Amino acid sequence: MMKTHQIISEIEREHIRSLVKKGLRIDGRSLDDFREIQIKTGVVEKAEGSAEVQLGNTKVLAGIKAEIGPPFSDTPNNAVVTVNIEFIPLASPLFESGPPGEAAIEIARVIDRGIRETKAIDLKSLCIIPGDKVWVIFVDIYILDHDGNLFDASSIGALAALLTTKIKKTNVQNGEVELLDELQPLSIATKPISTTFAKIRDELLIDPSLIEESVADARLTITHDSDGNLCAMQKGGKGSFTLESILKAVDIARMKSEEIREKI
Amino acid sequence: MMKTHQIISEIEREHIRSLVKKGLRIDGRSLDDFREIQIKTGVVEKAEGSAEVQLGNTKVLAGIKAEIGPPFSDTPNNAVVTVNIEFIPLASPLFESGPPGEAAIEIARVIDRGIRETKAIDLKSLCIIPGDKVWVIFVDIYILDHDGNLFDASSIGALAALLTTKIKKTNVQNGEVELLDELQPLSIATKPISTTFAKIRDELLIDPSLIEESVADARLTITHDSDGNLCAMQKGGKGSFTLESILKAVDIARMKSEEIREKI
Amino acid sequence: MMKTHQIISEIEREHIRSLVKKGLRIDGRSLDDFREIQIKTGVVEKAEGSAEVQLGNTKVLAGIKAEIGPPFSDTPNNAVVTVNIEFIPLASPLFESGPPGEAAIEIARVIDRGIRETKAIDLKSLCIIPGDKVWVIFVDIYILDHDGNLFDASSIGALAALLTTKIKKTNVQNGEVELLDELQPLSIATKPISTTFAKIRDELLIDPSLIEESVADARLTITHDSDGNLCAMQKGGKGSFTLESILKAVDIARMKSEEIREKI
Amino acid sequence: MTRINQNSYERLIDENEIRIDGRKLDELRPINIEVGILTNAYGSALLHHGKNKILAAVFGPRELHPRHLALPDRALVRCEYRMTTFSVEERKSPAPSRREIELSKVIRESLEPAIFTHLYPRTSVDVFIEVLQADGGTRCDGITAASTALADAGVPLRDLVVACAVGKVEGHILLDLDDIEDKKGEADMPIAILPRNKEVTLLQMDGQLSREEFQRALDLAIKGCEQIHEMQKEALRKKYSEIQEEVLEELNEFSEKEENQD
Amino acid sequence: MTRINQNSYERLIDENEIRIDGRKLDELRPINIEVGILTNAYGSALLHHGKNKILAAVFGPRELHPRHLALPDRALVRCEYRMTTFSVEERKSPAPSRREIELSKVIRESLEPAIFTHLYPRTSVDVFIEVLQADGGTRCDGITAASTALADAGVPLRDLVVACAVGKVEGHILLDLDDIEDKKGEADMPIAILPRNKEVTLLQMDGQLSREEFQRALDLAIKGCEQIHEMQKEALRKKYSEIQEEVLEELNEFSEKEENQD
Amino acid sequence: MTRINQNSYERLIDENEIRIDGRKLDELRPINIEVGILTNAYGSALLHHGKNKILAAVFGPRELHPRHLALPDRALVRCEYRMTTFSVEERKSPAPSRREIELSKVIRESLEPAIFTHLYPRTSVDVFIEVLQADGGTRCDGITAASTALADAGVPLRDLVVACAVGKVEGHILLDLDDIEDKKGEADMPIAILPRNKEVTLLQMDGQLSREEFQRALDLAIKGCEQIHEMQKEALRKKYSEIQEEVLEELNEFSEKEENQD
Repeated sequence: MMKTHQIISEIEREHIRSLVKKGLRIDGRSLDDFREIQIKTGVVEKAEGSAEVQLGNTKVLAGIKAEIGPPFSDTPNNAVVTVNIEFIPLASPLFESGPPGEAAIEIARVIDRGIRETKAIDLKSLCIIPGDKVWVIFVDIYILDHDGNLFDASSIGALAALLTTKIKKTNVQNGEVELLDELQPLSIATKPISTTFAKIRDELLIDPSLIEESVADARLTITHDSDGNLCAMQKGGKGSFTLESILKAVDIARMKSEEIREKI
Repeated sequence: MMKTHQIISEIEREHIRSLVKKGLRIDGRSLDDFREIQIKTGVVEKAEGSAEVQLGNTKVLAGIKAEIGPPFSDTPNNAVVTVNIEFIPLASPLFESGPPGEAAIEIARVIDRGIRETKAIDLKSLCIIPGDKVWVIFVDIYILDHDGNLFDASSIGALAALLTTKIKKTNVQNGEVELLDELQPLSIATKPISTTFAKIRDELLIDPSLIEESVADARLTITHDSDGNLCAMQKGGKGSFTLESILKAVDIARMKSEEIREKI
Repeated sequence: MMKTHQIISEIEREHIRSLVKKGLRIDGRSLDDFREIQIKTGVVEKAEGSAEVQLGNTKVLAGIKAEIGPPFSDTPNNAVVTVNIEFIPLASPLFESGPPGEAAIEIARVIDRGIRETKAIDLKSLCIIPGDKVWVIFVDIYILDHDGNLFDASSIGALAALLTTKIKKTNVQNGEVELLDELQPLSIATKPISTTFAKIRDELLIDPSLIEESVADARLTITHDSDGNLCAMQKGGKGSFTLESILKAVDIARMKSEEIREKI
Repeated sequence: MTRINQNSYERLIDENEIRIDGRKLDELRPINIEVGILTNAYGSALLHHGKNKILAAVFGPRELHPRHLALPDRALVRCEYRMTTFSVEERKSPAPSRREIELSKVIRESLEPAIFTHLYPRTSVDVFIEVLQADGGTRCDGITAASTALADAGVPLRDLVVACAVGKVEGHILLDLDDIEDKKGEADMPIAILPRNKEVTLLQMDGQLSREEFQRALDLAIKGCEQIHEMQKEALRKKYSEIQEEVLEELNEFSEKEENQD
Repeated sequence: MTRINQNSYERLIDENEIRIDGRKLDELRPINIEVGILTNAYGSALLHHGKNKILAAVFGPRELHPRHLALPDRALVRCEYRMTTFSVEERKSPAPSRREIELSKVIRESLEPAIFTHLYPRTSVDVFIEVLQADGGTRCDGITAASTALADAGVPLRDLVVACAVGKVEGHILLDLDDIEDKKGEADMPIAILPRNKEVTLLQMDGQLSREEFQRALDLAIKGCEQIHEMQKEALRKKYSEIQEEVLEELNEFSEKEENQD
Repeated sequence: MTRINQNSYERLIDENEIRIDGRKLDELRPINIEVGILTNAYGSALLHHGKNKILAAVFGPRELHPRHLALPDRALVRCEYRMTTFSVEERKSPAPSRREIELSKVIRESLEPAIFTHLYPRTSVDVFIEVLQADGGTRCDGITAASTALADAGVPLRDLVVACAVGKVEGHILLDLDDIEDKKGEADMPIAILPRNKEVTLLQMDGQLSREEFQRALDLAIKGCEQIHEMQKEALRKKYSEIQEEVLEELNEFSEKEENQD
C-alpha cells in the first residue's frame, strides 16, 4: 500500500549524471528541450484573471485578484503589485503547511521584480486617485503538483493570468470611487519569459525535472523581455557557474523565450 | 507528592462502557441528566457583562467587552459580535499556552453562529453611525476548570453574560460619538440553549464529564431557541450517528433546553 | 578548529565564588569597579541619533528613528517612545533568531519606564497636532557582542543616542504637517543612569561580566536621575536580597551613576 | 468584508418553486468528478460542482513526522481544508482562518469513521483539500472529493463518504444551496453520510428549523448524498474501468470482513 | 489606549491624609483569600483584593515536556501571568503582551527562592496566574496567590512569598496603590518578601524617590506584606483546619532542616 | 514607504561621465575592512563601503541544534542577512522581511561553493550579517564581509568570495551603484565570484540589459571584485601580520590539495 515517493537512489543519481555527460536525459529530452507546456486560462471565474500551467507533470494555478487600496508613498501614482507563491502540501511530500519558506519567497520575488522592473504592467493606468487610491493587484500562485522547475512554471502562470485579467472601470466623483460594470484588460507592455537551467556535472540543461533538480549543483534562471533584452537573472543552489557557461546560457535562454512567448 | 492526573486506565474505561450499556453512569447520573448548574452573573465589574458557570466541576468565566469600531462592509447597519474561547493551562493539564487550537475555535464558532443566526442580539440597535461606527461586542470565555462538556458550559456562560450586559448610550453630533453615562441592556430576542450528547457504545448520554468524553466515540451538540426551534447542531469526534439516534437526541435536547433556560 | 565557547567548568565557577569572598574578581577589578566604558555617538548617520557603547567586551549599538504617528488616546498631547532590544545571534551563541524573549523584553521595558517615568524626554514638545499627530520615537538597541551586564550597556546606549538625536522641525497648516529641513535636538530633562549588581555568595559586585553572571544568584539594577533620586529598580534572578544589602547597593549605585553621567 | 450587492432583494424562489439558477427545490447543481489527476499524491480527485472547484489529495499511509504524534494502534488521520486566495469574491488572506481550522476538524471527523485506521498503526493518512473556487457547500464537496481521493489512494475504507447541504430558503426546504442561497436563507445544514448504512459522520446546522422541517431536510440530504455517491463510484469506475469489477468487489468483501472483526 | 477621564484632576489624598477610597495612607484594601478552589490543579488560590480578582493554580512537580528542558539537579519553575481580555477598562488582546512576559519572569524569580526545587530534579513546577479583574498591584497579588497555591499543592517551601506595592502620591508614601494612585502617583514600588527572614525576592521601582523616601517606602511595604502574610496563613489554615497544627509545624520543621542543609 | 524626494530629477551622471558623488563610471566607493572585532564570534569582519556599514560574524564549525538537521557528509551552512531598524531612511520593522529571507538564501548559496563543508560533517557553519547602515549594494558587502569573517574564523576555504554590483544608469554601465543609482537606474546586477578562477557564485539581475551591455557589465563587475578582493586580503594580512606569509600560503596549498582531491 505505501508508495515509495521521492526516494532517489544514488545509482539513479549517478545514472542521470552520466547521461548528462553524453548530452542525454532520463526522460529522453535533449539538454535544451523544455517539457510539453499546456496553458489554460480563465479557469477560475471568480478571479480577475487565472491560468493553469502544466510543464510536464508540474502543475501550477495562478489567480489574480484586484482591490482598491493606498499606493506606496514613494510611488503615489502607481498601482501596487504583489506576488505570492504557496507551496501547499497537496502538491508534494516535500512541502509543509505554513507561511512561504525561502524557496517560495525567492521565486515570488523574482517574478515580482520581473513585473516591476520591466514595467510589464502599466501601473500608472491603474491609479485611481493619485496618492490615495490605486488598484492593488494580487498575483497568487499555487503549486498543485511539483515535478521540478517551479520557477518557469510559476512565471508562465503569472504572465498568462495577467494577460487575461480584466478589472472594473472606475468613476471618481468628489473623492468617492464608484465601481462600474464595464471591464478593462490590464495594459501589458512586454512579456517576460524565464528559462531555468540546472547545472549537472558542468553541463547546463533547461527545464529540469524534480529528479534532475535533486542531482543539480546549481540553478540559473534567465528572463528576457519581448524585445529580446535580458530583464532578470537569478542564480541559486550551492554551486557556481563559469563566465562562459553564463554567456552561453543567456543565448539559449533568448531563443527559448521566443518559442514560449508564442504559446502564451 | 506527585498526583496522577487524567491517567485513565483501560479498566476504568471499560467500566464506564459497561455501565452505559445498562443505562448507568459512573457518577450516578442517568443518561439524560445534566450535572448541577450554578450561574453567577456580574462577577467582573469592569466587564460590560459577565457570568461564571459551574457545570459539575467544569468552571468557565465569560466576560463581555464593548468597543466602538467599524461594521463589516456587507452589514453596514449591524453591530459586530466576536466570540473567543481560551483554553488556559490553569484549567487542565490537557491545555497548553498559545493561540486557540481547533477545539476552542470549534466551540467559539458554534456559539458565534448561534448568536448570529438566531439573531439573538438585536444588532441593528447597536449601530451608531451606519457604515461607519457600530458597537463591537467581544464575548470572551475562559475555561477555569475542565471536567468535560465545555460546549454547554461555554454557551450557557456566553448567554448569561450577554443577558446581564449593559453598554453606554451614545449621542452622535456632527459625526462625533459621545459616550453617555446612561447604560442600556442588550436587546436579547431569544435564548439559544445547547445540549451536548456523547456516544458511548451506541448509547447517547448528555452533559458528558471529562472521563466520559475520553471514552466517547462521537459528540453531538444540539441547540434550541426560546421557541423550541432547532437553531444549531454540531457533530464532533471520530464516530458516527444513526439517523434514529439523531432524531431522538433532538427531542431530548429540546426538553433539556427548556429546563436550563429557566435557570438563566 | 572548533572553539569551546561559554563552557564554564564548575572549577572555574568555584574559583569565581571564592575570589568574591575575598573581595576579588577574576579580571582583577574590585567589587565596585565598572569595566572601561567607551561611547561613540553619531555612528549611524541615517538614524536620527545613535551610539555605540563598549563596556569591556560587551558591545551594543543604539539607534533612534522618529516617525509621525498618532498619540495614545490617554496622552493625546505626548509623543510616543518605544524601546526595543534585539539579542541577535551574531552577538553570542546564547542568542537565537526570532522575536525578543523575556530577557530582552525585561531590559527594554525597564529602560522604557526609566525614560517615561523620569520624564527624561519632554514629550509635550514633540506633539505636532494634539490628539492626532505626534512624533513617535523608536529606540532600538542591538547587542553586538555579549560579555555580560546588558542592562547597563543598553541603558547607557539608549541615553547617549537620545542625547545626540535631532529631528526635523515641523510646520502645521490646515492640518497638514510639513517637515522642515531645520533640525532640533530632543529636550532631555534628566539623565537616568543604571548600575547593575550581581549577587555571588552574599556579596554584591557591580557590572558583572558574562562569566560572573553565570555564577550569580540574583541581579539588582538601580537607576538614579541627575538629581541623585532613585528612579528605577529591577531585581532579577532566582535568588533574594537582604534589606541591608539593598540599602547599601542604593548608596553605591548613586555614586557610580554620577561617575558614569560625566562620561556621557 | 464581502461585496454583496445590497440591492439584490429579488426573491430566490419563484412561484413555480424554481430557484434563481433554474433548479427545482430538490435538484443538485451539475457535478463532475475526476480521479487520479495528480502525480505526487497517493490519490487525488477534482470535483466540479456548480461553480465550486475542489481539489483533494491524499498522502499515506506513510511514516509520520514528527514521530511523537504516532498512535500505537492506528493511523493518525490529518486533514487540511484551505481556500485559495482567489477562490472567493474578496481576496482571502493565505493564512488559515478560524473557519478553515474548524472545517479541517469537522471534515477530518467526517472521514475518519470510514477509514480502517487500525490496519496502519504509527502511520499518518494526510488529506489535503484545496478550494480553487467557492460558491457554497465547499465543506461538503471537500468531504466528497477527499473520500474519493482516499479510495483512489487505495486506503481501505468501510465505505465512501459523501456529503451535501440542505437548507431553508424563503420557507422552502432546499437541496444543495449555493452561496447566495446560503447567505440569504433561513437555515443551512451540511451533512455527510456513509451511504451503505446511512450513518451520519458530519452534521452541522445553523439558522432556524422546526422539528418537522429538520426531519424533511434530513431526508432530502440523504437523497442528495445518494445521487452524488453514484457519481463518486462512476468516477472511480472510469479510472479503473479495466479492473473495475475486481476492485469494487474486493473492497466490499474486505470491508465486510473487517466490519465483522471490529 | 485606556480611557482615563482627563478631567479628574481632583486630589487623591485630602487634608486629613485620607485617600479617595477612604483608606489611610498605610491601610491595605480589603483582602480575601480562598484556597483549593480548582479540581484539576494540584493547588490553587483565589485572591480578592480591592477590585483585584486573581486566580492562581499550580501543576507539579510533574513530568516535564518538552523533556530537553529538564534540569538534572532541580525542578524547573515556570510561570505564566496573564490577564483576561475583560479584566481592564479597554479590552486587552488575548495574545501575551510584553508587560505580561516581563511580569511572568519577575514573578517566577520572586517565587523560586522559596521553593525547594532540588527535591524534584527533572520535573517542572508550573505556576499559572490569571488576572480576572485588575485594579493596580496585580503582580503582587499574583505572587501572593501563587505562593498560597504552591502551599496548597504541597510543594515544599522555605516560606510563603508575600507581596505588596508601595508608592508615592502627592508627596506621601502610600501602602497598596490602586490603579488610579499608580497611574497618577510619583512612584510605584512592588516588593515581595519571604516574611520569616525578610529576604526580598521581588523589587521593582519606577518614578522618583529620594534615598529617605525609599527607605520609608521599604519599611511600609514590609508592614503591608506582614499583614497579608497573616491572611495567607489563615486561608491555608481554614482549608486544613483539621490538620492545621501538624501541617504548619511540619512545614516549618522541614524548612528549617532543609535550610540548615543548604 | 520610503521618503524619496520626488523633485530630485537632476541627472545622476554629468557630461564628463562623472557621477553625482564625484566618482568615475568604473570607480568603487571607498572601502575599509576590519577583521576580528567581535569576541564571541569565531570570526568577524566590519566593512565600511561608502555609507554602508556591514558587520558579519561566523560561528562554527560547531555542534548543530536542532540535531535532526545535521548532514551526514558535510557541514550545514546557514546564513542570516538582517538590517537594523535604523539602517534605512524609514524605520524597518525588526521582523525579517521577504527581502531579507531571499537575500539570506542567495548569500548562503554564494558562500557555500567556497567552503570545504565535507571536512566537518554533522556540524553547522553559521553566518550572521547585520546591516548597520544601508546605501545600496548591501548584499554584496554582506558576502564580502562574511567570507572575510569565515577566513578569520579559520574555516577552510577554496577561496575568498567577493561581490560587487554593476548596473545601468542613464544608458551608462556603472560599477558599484549606491542607493539612488540603484533606485533610479535602468538595471542592477549584483555578482559574487571566487576570484582565483572567476567562478560566479551569486548572479542576480533586474532591469533591462542588451546582450552586449550584459557582457560589458559582467566584465566591469569582475574588475570591481578584484579590487575589493585585494582589500579583503589586506585586512586579513593586517590582523595576522606576524604570521602573514605562513597562513596565506598554507591556505593556498591546502585549497589546491583539496581541489585536486575533489
